[in-house]
Formats: sequence, structure tokens, C-alpha cells
Amino acid sequence: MNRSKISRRSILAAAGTAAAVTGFPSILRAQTREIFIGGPASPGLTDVLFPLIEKKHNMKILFEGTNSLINLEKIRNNKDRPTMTVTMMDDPVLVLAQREKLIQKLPAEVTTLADLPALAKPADGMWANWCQPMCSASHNTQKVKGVASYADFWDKTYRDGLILISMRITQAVAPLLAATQLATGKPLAECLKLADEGFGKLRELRPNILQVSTNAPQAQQLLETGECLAYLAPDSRTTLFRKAAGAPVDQSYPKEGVIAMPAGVALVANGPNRDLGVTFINELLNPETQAMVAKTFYSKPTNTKTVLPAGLTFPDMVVLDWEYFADNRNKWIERFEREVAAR
Amino acid sequence: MTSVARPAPASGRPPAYLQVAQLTKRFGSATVLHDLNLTVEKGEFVSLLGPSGCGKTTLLRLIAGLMRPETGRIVIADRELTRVPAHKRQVGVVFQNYALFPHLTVAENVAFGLTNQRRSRDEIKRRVGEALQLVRMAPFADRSVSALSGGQQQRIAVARAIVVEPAILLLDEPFSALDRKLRETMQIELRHILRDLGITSIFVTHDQDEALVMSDRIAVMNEGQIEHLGTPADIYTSPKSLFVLEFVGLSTRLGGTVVSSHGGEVEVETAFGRMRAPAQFRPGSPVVVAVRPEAISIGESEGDGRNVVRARLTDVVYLGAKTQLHLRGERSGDLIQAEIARLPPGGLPSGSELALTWRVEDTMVFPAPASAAS
Amino acid sequence: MSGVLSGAPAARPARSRLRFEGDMRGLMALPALLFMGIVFALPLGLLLAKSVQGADGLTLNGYARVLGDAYYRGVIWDSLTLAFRVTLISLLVGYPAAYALARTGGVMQVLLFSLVFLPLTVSIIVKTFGLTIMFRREGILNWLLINTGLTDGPIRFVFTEMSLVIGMVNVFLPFMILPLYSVIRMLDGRYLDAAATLGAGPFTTFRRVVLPLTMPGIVAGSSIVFAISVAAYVTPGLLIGERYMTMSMVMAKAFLNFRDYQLGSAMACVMLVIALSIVFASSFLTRSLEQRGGR
Amino acid sequence: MATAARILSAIILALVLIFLIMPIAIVIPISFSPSTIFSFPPTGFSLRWYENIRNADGILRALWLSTQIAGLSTAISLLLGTLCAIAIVRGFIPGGRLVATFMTSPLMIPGLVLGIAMLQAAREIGLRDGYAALLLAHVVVTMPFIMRTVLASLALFDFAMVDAARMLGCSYPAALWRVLVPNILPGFVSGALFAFIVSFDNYPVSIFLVDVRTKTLPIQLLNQLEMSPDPTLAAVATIMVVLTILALLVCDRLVGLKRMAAV
Repeated sequence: MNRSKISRRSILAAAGTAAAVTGFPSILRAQTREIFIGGPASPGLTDVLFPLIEKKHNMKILFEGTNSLINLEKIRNNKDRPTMTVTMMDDPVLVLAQREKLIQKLPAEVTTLADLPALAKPADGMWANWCQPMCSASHNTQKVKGVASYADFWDKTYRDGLILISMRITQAVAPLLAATQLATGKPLAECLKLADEGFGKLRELRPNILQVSTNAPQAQQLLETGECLAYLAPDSRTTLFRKAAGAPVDQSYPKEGVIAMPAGVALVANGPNRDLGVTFINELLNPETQAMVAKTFYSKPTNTKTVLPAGLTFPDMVVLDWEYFADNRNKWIERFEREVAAR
Repeated sequence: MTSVARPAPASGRPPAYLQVAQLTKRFGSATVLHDLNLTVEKGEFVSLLGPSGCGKTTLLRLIAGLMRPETGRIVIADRELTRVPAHKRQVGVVFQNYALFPHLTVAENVAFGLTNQRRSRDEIKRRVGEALQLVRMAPFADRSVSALSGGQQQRIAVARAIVVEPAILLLDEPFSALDRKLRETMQIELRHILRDLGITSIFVTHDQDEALVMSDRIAVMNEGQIEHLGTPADIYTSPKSLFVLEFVGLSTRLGGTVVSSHGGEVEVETAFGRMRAPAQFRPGSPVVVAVRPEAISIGESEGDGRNVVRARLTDVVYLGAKTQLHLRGERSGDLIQAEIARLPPGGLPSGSELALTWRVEDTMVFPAPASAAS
Repeated sequence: MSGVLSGAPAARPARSRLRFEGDMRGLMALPALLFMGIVFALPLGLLLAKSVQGADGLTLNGYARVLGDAYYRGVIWDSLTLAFRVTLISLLVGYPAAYALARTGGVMQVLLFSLVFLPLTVSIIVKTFGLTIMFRREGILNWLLINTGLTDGPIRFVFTEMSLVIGMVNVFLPFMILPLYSVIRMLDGRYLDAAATLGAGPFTTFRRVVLPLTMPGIVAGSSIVFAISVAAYVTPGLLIGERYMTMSMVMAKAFLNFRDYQLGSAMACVMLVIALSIVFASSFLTRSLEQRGGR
Repeated sequence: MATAARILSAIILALVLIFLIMPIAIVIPISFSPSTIFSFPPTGFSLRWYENIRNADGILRALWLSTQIAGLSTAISLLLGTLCAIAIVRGFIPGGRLVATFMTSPLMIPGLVLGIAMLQAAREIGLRDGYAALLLAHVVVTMPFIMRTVLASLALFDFAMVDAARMLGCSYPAALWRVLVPNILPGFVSGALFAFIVSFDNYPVSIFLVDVRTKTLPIQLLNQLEMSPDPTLAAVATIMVVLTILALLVCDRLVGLKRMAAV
């Protein structure tokens, strides 16, 4: 009894002291050379790419990795006094940001823009694509020996073996276009505008669908452990990164083609430290960094002057009209949920 | 508010120890105390007696400072307390369920008030010891209070309240949780302790016997007012109202109308015939004639100075020291209760008609309640 | 923990006459009410008000879209039946568990209690990862089933409705057990003896004595599990994804993807009304049961 | 029959405990697996995922932030909630039952809706500090859990004790502190534990309010998981389990789990 009383008191005292010593995080921080960037939580960004840029330009990158739509919601609510300088999002979300005037046109100071093809500078250079990850499908190499065609996934050997990514996430365009291609017989590149015709075929995939996922890490875990045979579709950033880490997964290259994911980077309208933002984007797009991006993110660089590291090749990719996608996405989400995902 | 008069001391007499003057308390639209006045002398033990809802607990809480009155004043020992918060009033309270602190030991409970007064450790120890001695609980000092019986808990509650030497002690039905036997011992014991210490006490109860046993004076309360303040004997023998009569002790009550009044005596026409009583009422007034059961005798001659009724015996209840008779009037069917020391030899057969008589002086008359009058 | 969600204490209602103690103690509630009013009710109210905002003035269009659409009616129905199933199973499993927990004593009880508490502290993400590992074709569950000869080959469990329900029970069961436990603990063993001496069999004793006395705990645990299951967003998303749409997922879509505040707010209002009516109904139920039980 | 029921309920309790612990127990060995994937049973032993935590920027900071937010929001809820609960139980305010339902109603709102509503309101009034916004939101999230346990504890508390303390020289606040608080301490502790955990594990509300400098643990964990979907998460979870067990031991020292279990 007595002993326990003493120890109770000493624990309380220790806790009190600890609280007094550590206190609250200091609010005062150096304001200079700090840049706040919002973007996707993707392997390679904070551990490889950012430290390099930080070192080279003596800046500190504060990165908030989160879902693009939540990112957009925050930019929107901070519109009056933005805190973010640069945002990295997929093109369809950047289309929305542009329409709400939440981003500003890239200025001429971003000199490396000149070396980007027009397709990588959407909306007259409102933003730039800093790389093009491959998006097709990803499969478990222990269970599946390569994927010849998207049609394979409709085969009954894949019964309960597929995870589809939610239509709420941009990469879901891959299975949709694959279905459209199979339904219409048109080349993948033309399928976006016909996508409404693909839903019937996508519906036929239902017996094979294990889950429609909004949580990428969980889907990835099931793919890697072989519970699921193929995952449509994380892009090469995740798949090939995990392949390199030793997970038994690989990017599928079906004969119909691979879709170029548009990884965009933009300046937030009226964001602070604009010149740092310009430096960052310039650095991101210059040929040397782009070579590193290609290697780190397993993604095709957009700067045409980039010299690809030895052994690294990328297939020709289908580039989509993301503005059209953005315009139709809500309709497709609704159809997808009601016709494909529903029990 | 400004017109509230200071409870004026009667000329020559010192002001009473506790003065409650013109106290009014409302709960929303319901007025619980009406303009109540009460004075208590130092060392007195006064009971507040009344049915539940009569305002006695409210009065106690007002004196304690646990509630604030709308109007009126409370003065104890010349100290104006009306605006003083509870914890500065130096009023001790023994609560109905004792409200002992289960997280403290017996001694810590008793010491609680003294520690608040920042007494020295030695003094606290000494006074707690004395208080526990007084309530014969010294061996239990280090026990947990939850391990005590009801009677023991009550002793601790008393010790806790008196150890701080309060200006006045308030007791809120402290015996209600005890069984009958224990209650009777505790009543006497508590009365002794309080008398020895000379503590002025106010005691709330709805139990008339308890009030009669313990009190110097009793205040019978009804609907927020004190109907009768007096000694137990006074309350019993000459209740000031029908309510007091009914609330304290048994009685037989007969409705009637005053037919004549002269020389401090009235004659009342009842269902049992005419009765006389020492009172003053206007002829024609509706009244209730009442008599205590023990004042009634059986079969005595109808001499002068006695009222008589004839009634048929329905029940005989043997109560040990006395025997209770239940009778019913021939014509009216009114119930009459009488008490006799012992049954006449041969007993009283049920159904026999008896003549009951009592002295005119023992006859009480009250104005009939409003509902009966109309 | 009795009377939990119903709020006001069940055991001893405050004597009404105490309400008007002529001082300022009512002000004690003020800081909390102000805080919740400003930080919770106001922002939520502003958001939910958008459910009736149309392009031109007030409209019930949002509600028409939610309640007039068979698909969304199905989603509401699915959410409610899911929450109901989770609550029912949690109760059926949690009651005997809480009973056994309350009837153990000493160190053992502390240990078991900690074991019920521990899972609450682990992130739901981790727990669902663990659950999917259990449910895999090569997982423990299938291994058990195959080795006991109950099935020949592996059964698919992951992302089935069954695993959804089991997973949600796993996550929310402690919220059922703890209130039940605290009520059962207060149950006086003498009631059971008394019932037994009156010739009541164990089943009758349970039905006529134990069950009514523990009803506050049952209602408290059930209403809280129901409320959190019906509002759950992360858990069903991880356990089954979009193959079983819930109201929360529709709200997420409406607010984040569509920026259709009318739809999202209308759905949120529908859900709030349903949850509140269930809470009020359960509080009413407890009160009437308590009055009947004389406690 | 009665014995049979007792045995049956004990068996059910054992199964329930296994069921509750199993998902966590499975994750722990995976944290020591050398494999990069979540394979079970693990094929060897390695501490690489623990080393990974040390490298994983921000997890420790997030842990500390979450501890602060959970601790402070629990303390604020406890203070405000207890005062409000006393007023409800004692009938100091009209409509107590309604007020109690109001205070517990955040439980019935999906976190996402709360998060959006609060983000918008915070910006509307110009509150841009992530720390403050998180703290305010977490008080809302924890309040229902405090209210339910404290209300239940107060229902069993004899308020005459407060009056008794006042009559013995304590002011009303002092009486609450010296008599009410020690007597409903178990209720406080179990309510506070619930609240702390609910805040500590909150994802859907926090995600809208965190900013780049103030990131709570669940957000950071999911972030970490998205950036490297490997068993680092399992290692973090294992550490959390160990910390929880330590916290339970501390609670046992402070109040005694047995008393805590009493409410």
C-alpha cells in the first residue's frame, strides 16, 4: 500500500517534469528558404528526390503527402492566404484547380519548360508534367506469368483474383479503357471518348473482382502475398518500386498499350516564396534531375533532352485528354459504382 | 426588501440565538416557504415536523446556506448569514444518508472540517480522538467508512459535524435509514451528547414520535408555514390547528355546527348530539370537535362537565400497556377511537353499545376545513 | 456506464426541486455548451444547411435525390442492416464474454480486462491488415478449416460480406463489452440466489432477473456500437471497399469527388436523424424498462 | 445447467479474447520478418523494419504530436465535460437529457463530414494554425466518450457528499475537487482512456486539419505506408502495443486497474 503510493507519486512527479521540460513545439521557425509542397504520398519523393534538390538549392522542402482531392480541398480553403507554394497532382485534379483559379500559369522563368513537348504542358503551360508513370496493370509474378492482353483478365482463371482501383482514383482509367477497347475494338488511344461503351464489358469482369479498393497499400499487400493475382492498376511508381524492393510483382505490358499517367506540378495561385517554387520546378524538369526521376520513379521523363540511364527503356504510351476525363469522371464514378462495384 | 424589519427583540429580552425572519422560498412558480419566522434559543433542540413536501428540508437547507431564499433573513448569534455562503456559516449538518466520504477513513472523515480550518496536526489528532471517543467509535478510527454498519456510520456523521464546534447543528432525518430498535437507542444517545455539549440543534423529521421524544420544542410545518411552535406537551394537548391535531397523535373528530356561545364555552351540534367545549366561535360556524382517545372513558355517568356519545364497539385492539377500542356511531357511522388502561372484567363483546364520555376541558374545537364548510 | 448514450443518469433522476437553487451553478454547463456550440454544432450546421440550398433558394432536391433514388435507398438500407448485424453479433458474443469477465476476480480480471482494452489502442489500419492476413486463402482460418476437415479447399473470406461483418465486430466489440461489463458487475449475486430459492430455473432466472437488470448496459452498448458502425468510414472502406457502399462512402464521394454539398449534406442529415432516433428510442426503452423493473 | 452456462460463457470469453487479439498478434511477428512483403508466418528474423522507423522521418514527431493532442483534448473534454455533466445530473440546467444527447452526438457524424465542416469553419474565422484546429476538433471527438462515462459515474455518486464538504468549510469548487473528483476517479480514468485512444487513432477528422508541420500519427502512418508499403507499419504497430502495455501498467500504478475496471 505504502510502496504503491510512493511510486504513484513519483510517476506523477516525473510526468509533470517531463511536460514542463518539453513544453510545446516552438512556433517560431526560420521563415526563409522554406517551401511547402503538397502532393501524392509516393515512394521516392521524400527519400530520394527532395533531399537532392534541398541540398543543391539550400532549401527546406516541407512536403504534405496526401490524396489529391483532400489536397485540393485544403488549397481551396486556404485560397485567401495560401501556405502552399507548389502542388503536385494528377492532371484531372489540376484541371479542376485551374477552373477554380487555384493555380497560376507557369512563368517564363521556368526555362526548362522550353524542352517539354506541348502535350506535357497542358492548358498553355498552366502546369507541367514532370514525369509519366506507366499505368496498365500489376500482377503477382509467382501466380501469373506475364499478361499478354487485357482480355486475359476476363478469363475465369482470374476468378476472385482481381483488385480494381476505385473510379474515384485517376488510375482507374486503365481498366475502364481496357474494357472499352475490348468492347469496341478501337485502339486504346481512341477509347477515352467511347468509355461509356466500355461499362458493359467492365461489368462482365465482376466474377473476377475480389475488391474495389480505395486503399492502395492494402491492395498492394494482397497482390504481393498472392491473395490477389492482378491489381488494376497502380502505376509503375509503386509497382516497379516494390519489384525493386523484392516484392514478387511486376508491371504488365498488355499488347493493347500502356497509359501515361500525367504527374503534374503547378504553382499555387498567390502562394508564398514564388521564386523558390520556380527554382524547384525548374530543377524538377531539368535533364539531369529528369534522368534521376526516370530511375527513381520508373517513369518516363518529359524533358526531351533527358538522357535515360543505361538499361532503362519505356514503351510508347497512350496520352489521354485529361480535360475530357475530368469532365466525365463524376458520371463514370456514378456508373462504375452502380454497375460494376455494386454487389 | 427594505421594509424587512429586523427581527425585533422583545423589549428587555436578549435576541434569540437563531432568528429566521420572513423567509420566502420559491421553486419556479411554487412557493415552498411563505414568509416564515422561527426563533431558537441557545442550546435548544427544535424539531421541524411535518409531512413530506411541507418545506422542512428546504428550511434546513436555507439555514445551512445550501440554498438562497427570495426574501427574509437568517441570523445566528447576532451574525447576519443571509448572504454568507454555506462554507463560511459554521453550520454543522448531519445528512439523511450521512454522506460520509468513502475515499477517506473514519478518522479522515472526522478530520475533514478541521483540515479546512488549517488546524495544526496535533490539534486535529486530539480533537478527532475526542470526537470519536464521544460517539464511542475510537477503535474504528482507521477503518474504511464503507465497512461500517448504519448505526456506526451515523455516529461518524455526528462526530464529523460536531468536531468543528458549529454554531448550530442541523440534522436531516438522520434516523430514517436505521431499523426501529437501533433508532430508539440512537435517539436517546444523540440527545444526550447534544445536551451535554450544549449544541443548538434543528432536527428535521416526519416521525411524530421521534419529535416528541427528542425535542425541547417542535415546529409543526404545513405548506411552507409553521402551524404550531411549542413544547411537545403543548403541541399534543392544545394543537393550534386541525392539521397539527391530525398530524400529532390520534384523535376522534366529529363535524358540527356551533349553536351557542357564551362565557368562553361553545355548544356544538354534532351527529352524536350536543357537546360543549371551551372555545369561542360565532354561532352557526361550522366546526370540528375533537378529543384524544386517552381522554375518553367508558360507561361513566353523564355528569355535568362531560360530553357523551353512544357508539357500537366494532374492534378491540390489544396494545399491551393499553387497549384501543374502535367504535362506530349509531346514526352517523363516524369512527371513534378510544383508549383504556385495561378492559373491564368479562371483556367487551364486539357489537355492544357503549356510552363514551369525556371532560368538557378535554374537548377541542377547530374551524371546519374550507371544503367541509362549503 | 449505465444509461450511456441516453445521457442523463438512469439510476437517480435529480430531484426537480434542486433545479432552481438560487445560485449560478447552471453556468457550469456553459463552457462545454459554448464550446460544442461553436466548434461542433455551428460548423456542422452550416455544412448541413447546404442540403437545402439550391441554385435559387431553398429546395428539398437533395433529399429527393437521396430518398428518391432506389440506389441510395439501397445504400441506406445496407448501412443500417450492416450496423444492425454488427450490433446484434457484438451483443450476442459480448454479453456472455462480459458476464464471464465480470464474474472472474482478482489479478485474472485485471489481465482479461486489459486484453479487451488493448485492441482499442491499435490503429484500425493495422488491425485490418492483421484481419486480411487471417482471412487469406493461406491464412489461419482456412488452415484451421482444412485441417479440421470442415472444408476440402480454401474458402474465400477476404472482402466478403462475412469478413466485413466479422471485421467490424472485431473493431467495435470492446465498445459493447465494456459498458455491459460494468453493469453486470453491479449485479448483486443475491438476486440470483433469491430467484433460485423461488424455484426459478436458470433460464427463467436469466430471462426474468438478469436480463432486465442488465438492460441499461445492453441498451448502452448497443446504441454506441450501432452509432459508430453506422457512421464508420475508414473501417468498411478497408474491409470491403466499394463493393458494399455505405452512407459514409456516399458522403465522401459527394463532398470530395463531386463537390456536391447538397447531396452529401442531405445524406449526412438522413443519417443523423436515423442515429438520433435510435438513440432516443433506446433511451426511452431504458427508462421504461427501469421504471418497470423498479430500479 | 447454471454451471454449464458459466462454463459456456467462460469459453466464449476466451474465444472473444483470442478473436480480439489475433489480428494484432499476427502483425507482431511480421514486424520481425526479413521479407519485404506481409507474409505470414515469417520466414526468418530481422530488425530491418525497426531500423527503417528510425529513418522514417516524422514518425516520432507525429507520435509526440498525437500524444499531446490526445492528452490535451482529453484534459479539456474532461474539464468541460465533467462540469457540464454535473449540471445535467444535478438539474442545474433545463433539458438535461437533450443536452446530454447533444454532447454525445459527434459520435453519430462520420469523421469526414466533421472534418470538412471544421476545416471550412476554421478558415472562415481565420484560424489557420494546424495545432489549434486539431486540438479543437479532437475535443469534439473525445467529448462523447468523456460524457458517457462521467455521466454514468455521476449517476452513482451521492451529491450529499458535496454538500457535506461545503458544510465542513469547502467552497463549492473545493468540495467538487476534494470529494467528487476522488470518488469518481475510476470513471474519469476509463473515460479518459477511451477519449485518449479515440483521439490518438483518429484519421478521418484529422486528415482535413493537419498541415505540413503538424501531422498526427495515424496520418503519418498511412503516409509512410503509401510511400513504402512494407512491414515498417508492423514494426510501428508492435511498438505501439508495447507502449500501450506500459501505459496500462502506469495506470495500474496510478489508480489501480481494478478500480478503473469498476466503472
